[in-house]
Amino acid sequence: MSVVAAAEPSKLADRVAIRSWRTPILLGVFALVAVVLFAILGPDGQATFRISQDNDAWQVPNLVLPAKAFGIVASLILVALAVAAWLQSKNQARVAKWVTMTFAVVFVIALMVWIIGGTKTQNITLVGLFAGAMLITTPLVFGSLSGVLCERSGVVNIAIEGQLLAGAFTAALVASITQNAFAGLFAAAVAGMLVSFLLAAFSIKYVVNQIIVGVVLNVLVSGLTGFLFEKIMKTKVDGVAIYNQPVHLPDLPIPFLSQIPILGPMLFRQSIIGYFMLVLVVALWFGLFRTRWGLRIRAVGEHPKAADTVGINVNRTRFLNVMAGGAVAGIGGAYFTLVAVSSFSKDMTGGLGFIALAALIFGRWNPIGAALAALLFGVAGNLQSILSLAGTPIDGQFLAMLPYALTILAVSGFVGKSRAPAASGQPYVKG
Amino acid sequence: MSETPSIPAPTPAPTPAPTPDSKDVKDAEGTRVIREIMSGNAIISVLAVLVALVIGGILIAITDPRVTAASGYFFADPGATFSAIWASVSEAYGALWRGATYDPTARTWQGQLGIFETLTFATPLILAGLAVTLAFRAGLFNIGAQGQIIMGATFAGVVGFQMHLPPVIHLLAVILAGAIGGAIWAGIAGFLKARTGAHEVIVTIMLNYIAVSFVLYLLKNQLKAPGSTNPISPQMDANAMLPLLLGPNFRVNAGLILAILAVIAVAWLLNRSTLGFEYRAIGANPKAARTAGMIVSRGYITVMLISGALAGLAGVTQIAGTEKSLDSEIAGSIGFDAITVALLGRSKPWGTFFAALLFGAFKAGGTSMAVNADVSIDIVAVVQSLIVLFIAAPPLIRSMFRIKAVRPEGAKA
Amino acid sequence: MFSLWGARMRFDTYGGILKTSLFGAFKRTATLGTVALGATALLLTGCGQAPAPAGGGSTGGTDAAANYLGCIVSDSGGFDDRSFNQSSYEGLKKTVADLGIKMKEAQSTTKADFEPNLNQMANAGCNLTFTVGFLLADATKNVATANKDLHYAIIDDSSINLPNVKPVVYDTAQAAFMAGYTAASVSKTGKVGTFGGINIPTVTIFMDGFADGVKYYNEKMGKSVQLLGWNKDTQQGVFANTFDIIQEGTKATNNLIGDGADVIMPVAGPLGTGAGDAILAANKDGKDVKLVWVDSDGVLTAPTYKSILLTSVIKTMGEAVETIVKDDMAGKFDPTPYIGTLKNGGVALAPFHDLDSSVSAETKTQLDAIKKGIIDGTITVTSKSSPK
Amino acid sequence: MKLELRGITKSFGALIANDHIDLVVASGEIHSLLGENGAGKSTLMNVLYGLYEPTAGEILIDDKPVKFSGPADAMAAGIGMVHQHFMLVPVFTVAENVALGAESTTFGGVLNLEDTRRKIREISAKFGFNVDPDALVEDLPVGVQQRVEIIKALVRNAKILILDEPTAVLTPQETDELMEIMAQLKAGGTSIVFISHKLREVKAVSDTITVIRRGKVVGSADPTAATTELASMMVGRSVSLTLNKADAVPGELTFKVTNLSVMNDAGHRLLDDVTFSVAKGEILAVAGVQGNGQSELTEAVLGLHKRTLGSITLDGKELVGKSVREVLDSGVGFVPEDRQDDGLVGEFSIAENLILDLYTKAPYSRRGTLNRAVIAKNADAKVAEFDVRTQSSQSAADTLSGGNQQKVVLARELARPLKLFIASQPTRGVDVGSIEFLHKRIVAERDSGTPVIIVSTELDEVMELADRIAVLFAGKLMGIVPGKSSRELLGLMMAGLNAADAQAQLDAPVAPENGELP
Repeated sequence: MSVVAAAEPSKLADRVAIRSWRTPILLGVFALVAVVLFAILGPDGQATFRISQDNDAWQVPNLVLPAKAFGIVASLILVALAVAAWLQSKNQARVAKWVTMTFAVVFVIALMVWIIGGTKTQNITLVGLFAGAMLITTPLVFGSLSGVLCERSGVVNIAIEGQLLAGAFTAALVASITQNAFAGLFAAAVAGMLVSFLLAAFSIKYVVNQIIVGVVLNVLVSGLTGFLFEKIMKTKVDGVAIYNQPVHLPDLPIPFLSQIPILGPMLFRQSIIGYFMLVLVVALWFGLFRTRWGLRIRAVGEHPKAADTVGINVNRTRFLNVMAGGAVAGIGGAYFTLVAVSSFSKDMTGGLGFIALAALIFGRWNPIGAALAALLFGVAGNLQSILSLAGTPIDGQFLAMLPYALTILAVSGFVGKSRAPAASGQPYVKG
Repeated sequence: MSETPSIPAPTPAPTPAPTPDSKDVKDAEGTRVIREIMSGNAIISVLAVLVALVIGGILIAITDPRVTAASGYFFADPGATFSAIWASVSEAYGALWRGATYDPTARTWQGQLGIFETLTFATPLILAGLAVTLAFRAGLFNIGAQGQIIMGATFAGVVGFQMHLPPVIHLLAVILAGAIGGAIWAGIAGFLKARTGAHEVIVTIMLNYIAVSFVLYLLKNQLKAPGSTNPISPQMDANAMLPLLLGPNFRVNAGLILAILAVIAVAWLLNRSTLGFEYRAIGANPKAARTAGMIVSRGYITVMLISGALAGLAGVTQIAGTEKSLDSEIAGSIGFDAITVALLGRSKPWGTFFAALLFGAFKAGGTSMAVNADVSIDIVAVVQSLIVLFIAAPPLIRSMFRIKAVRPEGAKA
Repeated sequence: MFSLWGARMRFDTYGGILKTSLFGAFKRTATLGTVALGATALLLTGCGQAPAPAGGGSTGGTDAAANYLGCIVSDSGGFDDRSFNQSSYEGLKKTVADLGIKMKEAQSTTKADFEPNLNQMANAGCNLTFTVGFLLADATKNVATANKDLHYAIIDDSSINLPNVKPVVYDTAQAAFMAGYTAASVSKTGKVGTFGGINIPTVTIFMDGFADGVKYYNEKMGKSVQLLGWNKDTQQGVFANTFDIIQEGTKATNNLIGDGADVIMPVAGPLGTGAGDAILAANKDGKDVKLVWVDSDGVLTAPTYKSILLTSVIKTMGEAVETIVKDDMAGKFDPTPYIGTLKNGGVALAPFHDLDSSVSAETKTQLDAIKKGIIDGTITVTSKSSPK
Repeated sequence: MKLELRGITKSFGALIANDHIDLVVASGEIHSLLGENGAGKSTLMNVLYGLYEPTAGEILIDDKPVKFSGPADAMAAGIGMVHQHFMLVPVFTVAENVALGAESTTFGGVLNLEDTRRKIREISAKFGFNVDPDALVEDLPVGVQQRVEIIKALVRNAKILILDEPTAVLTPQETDELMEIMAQLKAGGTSIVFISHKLREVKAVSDTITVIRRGKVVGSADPTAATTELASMMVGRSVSLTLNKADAVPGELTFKVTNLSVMNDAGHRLLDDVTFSVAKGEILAVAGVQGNGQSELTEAVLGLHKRTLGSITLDGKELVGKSVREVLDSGVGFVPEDRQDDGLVGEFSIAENLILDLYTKAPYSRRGTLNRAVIAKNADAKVAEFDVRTQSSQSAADTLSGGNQQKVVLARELARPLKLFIASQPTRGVDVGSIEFLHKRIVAERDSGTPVIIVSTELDEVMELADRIAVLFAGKLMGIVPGKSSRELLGLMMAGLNAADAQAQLDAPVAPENGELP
């Protein structure tokens, strides 16, 4: 037998260069846009990025860029990168990752400079942009982490919106009744788990399609919280809605760290929920990719039958993960009423649950990726407000569309490939 | 494990059969869903509605101050609690029923005939429900009826209030424009699904939001009524309106006829036509459909176009039937209700029709309930979503009723 | 809970546990609700403030009043918007308590609800129905045309010309002018801010007036206080694009504070509370930012923020509502539009309450002069959105 | 370790998959479970592995009754299983897959993969597996994946190893290697349950053979028993293992494939420069281990692959670049390899499935409208002609057995006048009775003058049907040999030798292992 070369099929097959021109064309188009907008039509003024706030301990000087000059330089770099991509496509059939990444970063910066150079005041505050974004980012992160937990174990969670809303409502109600913010926080986690319980029960036990259950649960929670809001929360005593006056979780700035420009106000002047978020992102990442717990969850989400054959109870794993996801999203919901604002209002989550879903996909089902995507969406959302403050000629509605449009591009594969856990959305029925 | 998991593999995994269609062929999850949705029976549906109403009734009762007051002295006079519960629930559901059908207490004879309000509400629900149903049968979840209604209404509106055409022609142009508007919006999702494998659920959800922003932008600029600063369009031309069926006293309009025609058309399409055969095959087993020579990607695109056109027609019945002018809330919650309508109708055209009638009745009755029994209309959303949950899980309903049958004594003790 | 699942849940026994847990869950919710409501009921009776329909027996009730039905339909903001829906609603409730009439109410969630809600009111035989907001104009017109024997009053719209509809509008810019002046006078940073819910006339009229007030202060005092968030000339500014999602108000306010504004007027209904929260938080961090409330006197409707409430731009809707009801009951319904102005007291600047000391005597004197000037026309306040 | 099954019964509703099965596996023996597809072998092993709970009966290990409520219990009891479809997570590394479910951890559940890697290396060294613990499973060839499965079992200290149809995906040479491994394991004291329906393998490797038919043990046999005897035990009646077919009368070469290559998106050649032609009235069988380009070949003909180079002509007309519909319309009948995935719409009725690629044609439809009466009539006729066992032609296709489903597909594809007939795995998972029927229909189609291509991984089927045999390896054509070529020759070609080299090696004096197999 030794004569026979035990050749393996995949190694024998020659690789043929299949050139995809999509990336070079895409980059080329954007480079062209850059040349026209940033260089030729670039505004003459300067773009000022304010980094420190006036009462910060360390004052970092403002970053001032001459808009047009910067636009010219940036568009030249972009053109060069597009050419590089074209050459790479021609020679190696694949555009190196650093090219597209650099392109994206340079384009975004140049776009910002161009937009800000074109505004009336020609300056924005970076700390305001990022710190303000946390208001949206925090619940988004919790929502998307809930999604990570569920989808990594194979259950699609469209009900994030409902979990956030249930958390926000319950936190407000319980914190008002008990006059204890932590009781509200705990109750919010429980409320999120209740929604999760329905999701799990119907999709795992009764094998109802997960997307249907999720969609319907959102309607259910919206109706239920709306109804109870009308019936309970509006009850007023001496003009005060006593069931909608939640005690707040205090901000706990960390000494020194909170003074770091931009990062300080963003990350280290938060309530306990904010710190919990930071811990959770890292812990979930570590848990998923470095521990037994995570290995098993990922196995269940990728190939439930394989997990079953090595003695992992697939449906129990899913059940527990969905429940945990509910608790996480519930806490994210509590952020609305215990930190962000002082009372519950109907449908106050306003579709953030769906953006969280988008962040999850954008972040490629990875806790850290999802958190960064949530930050991106949070910043995009705040940018609209910041830019209208700076007097931008760009209509706010277009900025409002940004996260949604980005998400469509992401799921269409224009912004990197994302691969969902293979068994996500598929019920596991033994046998 | 050595690499950081956040960095995806540099090359897409070599899959054995990578063909243009392999992406859309991959998720045949629609298959099982369609089967499970369609395989229930009428009894389950009736019981689901019943159980949902009971749970709704419990919510109404426990949040009624009269009930809570009476329950305070429950042990002294339990009868008071029960009569309070009865009063509370019967008042609410009584108002619901009267509002949806016939209300002898209403002041005018027009007002008494709530049934026509039911039909008015049902009209866009039928069309949007059909949109969801049709896509569903081809294996696609069209969660985007909301956005498609908005775009349909926008297109219809542009023709309806910015163009001035002779009677009949104008209305036909409005209807056509609405269908096109919806079709374009849904077509985007269909196209991306077919070409890139982008999941239509995510895309249509995102398109819903984009549609709202887009329309708000137009309403602040190009489509704003002259002389007004409100984000609301001018009124439609009289020629562009769907005629009222029963005169000016009732809002029920020719949109209902349009909707019924659409039901017949979709029923024919799905059950009798080769195109429908193709859609059903794609929905049930895209790989087999592809092997049998059907072009799955084209199927996805065309079915979304038709589905979007139906949703666009729902937008037409809104703007040219009841609302007259365009604003960003033109779709109300029709697009989302349409999903539950389609599920309740078991993704069959006539099922969708009757489900839409039921939801129209809930809507008409819900208003009456809110006004006359002071029960928030939100309870309707609760009841509707419970109905769908129960219908989607027949074993739950079955086991619930078995429990009751098996242990009546236990319940007493 | 987790350990409980872990210990008990096996695939085969799973269904049973699930079932009991599911219904257990329902039961739990039910008890929770009952407990909460028990508490509610207790508190209610304890304070002697029973809900509206029960108020029929209060003072001044006559047979005529007991048969008179006053109704109100909100726009999609709902009656808890801490803004014009709420003011009108509370006005009607107060009228109910004062006159002993009956009342029905309906909240709309979308535009499609307007006409059905109004139809239900007509069915119920409402003698007078208040419709709140310009969005209800079409619906009000339709229903009023179909029910010529019933009376309607529409708030914040003057487009309807029917014998049974009374438009009620406010030239809010006049009072907002005074607020703008006050804000400019107390600003230490030289920047004041405003933002709106949605770019619509009932919102921007406040912002226009505020802008004029700031400008007037600068001209008069030779200062250059800047207004952030609104450009009267281009009619562009900061908008949250919602009246519902409160945290958008917090966000916008944070951004205004970040840009240095220290007096902020949110014109966004419920989002005002978001603004208040942001200011409270910022002041905790050592800032000194003040809030200008709109529609109602914030010290009364949002007492949480009284420590930062400089003043409020008031539309006295409650009084208008009561007057219209009284007139109607007396058979004196009059469809000519009511325009609330500083002159007739329909709009006003609220007292400074807790922050009275932060407004200088000079400013107070000036404000009196401004009020007179606006009333007699020597000072003009212009807004594209002013009622004509 | 000794394993005993006593009176094991497993029923799914009305269907009894296992009926009072008794089985004893002695310590250190290779015990083969022989049976047709669907005889209940896999169900039995799933019961043994704790995946199913038996309806009745008990399992004894070393004479002590045990009860498994899940695979974890079975593994703890020393039972390991290599499934027919590998139970490996494709995006995991070898180490992660091996660790899964039996993870070594440090403090707080943190994975200690180094420990797993060490164990893998140890076992690899012992059996000469040559498995890289850090390779991604999805990048590994199936043979290596199988070894990963065996490592998985060994890491868990399996004393009884169940191998479920392990040779289905292997070349004859890889099969030999597997048998060596089995012998080594046996020598180390591991008992092995070997499940197969391939008589030769069973005979070659077993100590004991138990034959199962329709869920019941029908007897045991000695490995020395005659092949025909085992076959008739397995099938339940005497079967003729050879098909009586006349010699082919090849006509004109109407179907030509020239320099055909198929690429995937990453640029790998899945089919590499293949050239051959088929004449009217002959059957060309394409042999090869699964995954060597056969699927790509048939799919390329049908027009399912975008990245296709070269030429495919039928009656002189080019097929490359045509749509599936156009290819079908030009007279190609196509039976896909996976009938449930590609051949049928399960929830459609038999009648609808019978027009799945004909629905646009008269008389089934006219101007876009289906003619239901004609469709129903056609269905009844086809059901009768092909002896489809069903209550009604309006029943859903997924209510049919595998054999009857395949009859529906064949009935549909043979309904038209054909210029080319392609059938992939025409009898996979089909009962013996239906196999004979299906084979006869295929030969009949050949005899009517149609060029026929059969793709099969079952060497028996290939040798039975083929007039000529083409062997694919790694996407390349290893050669075309006459239908009566020897098993050994085909085996060598399937392992990657071209026809000439393979023949040369066979003619060489030393050919040790091959000679042992009958």
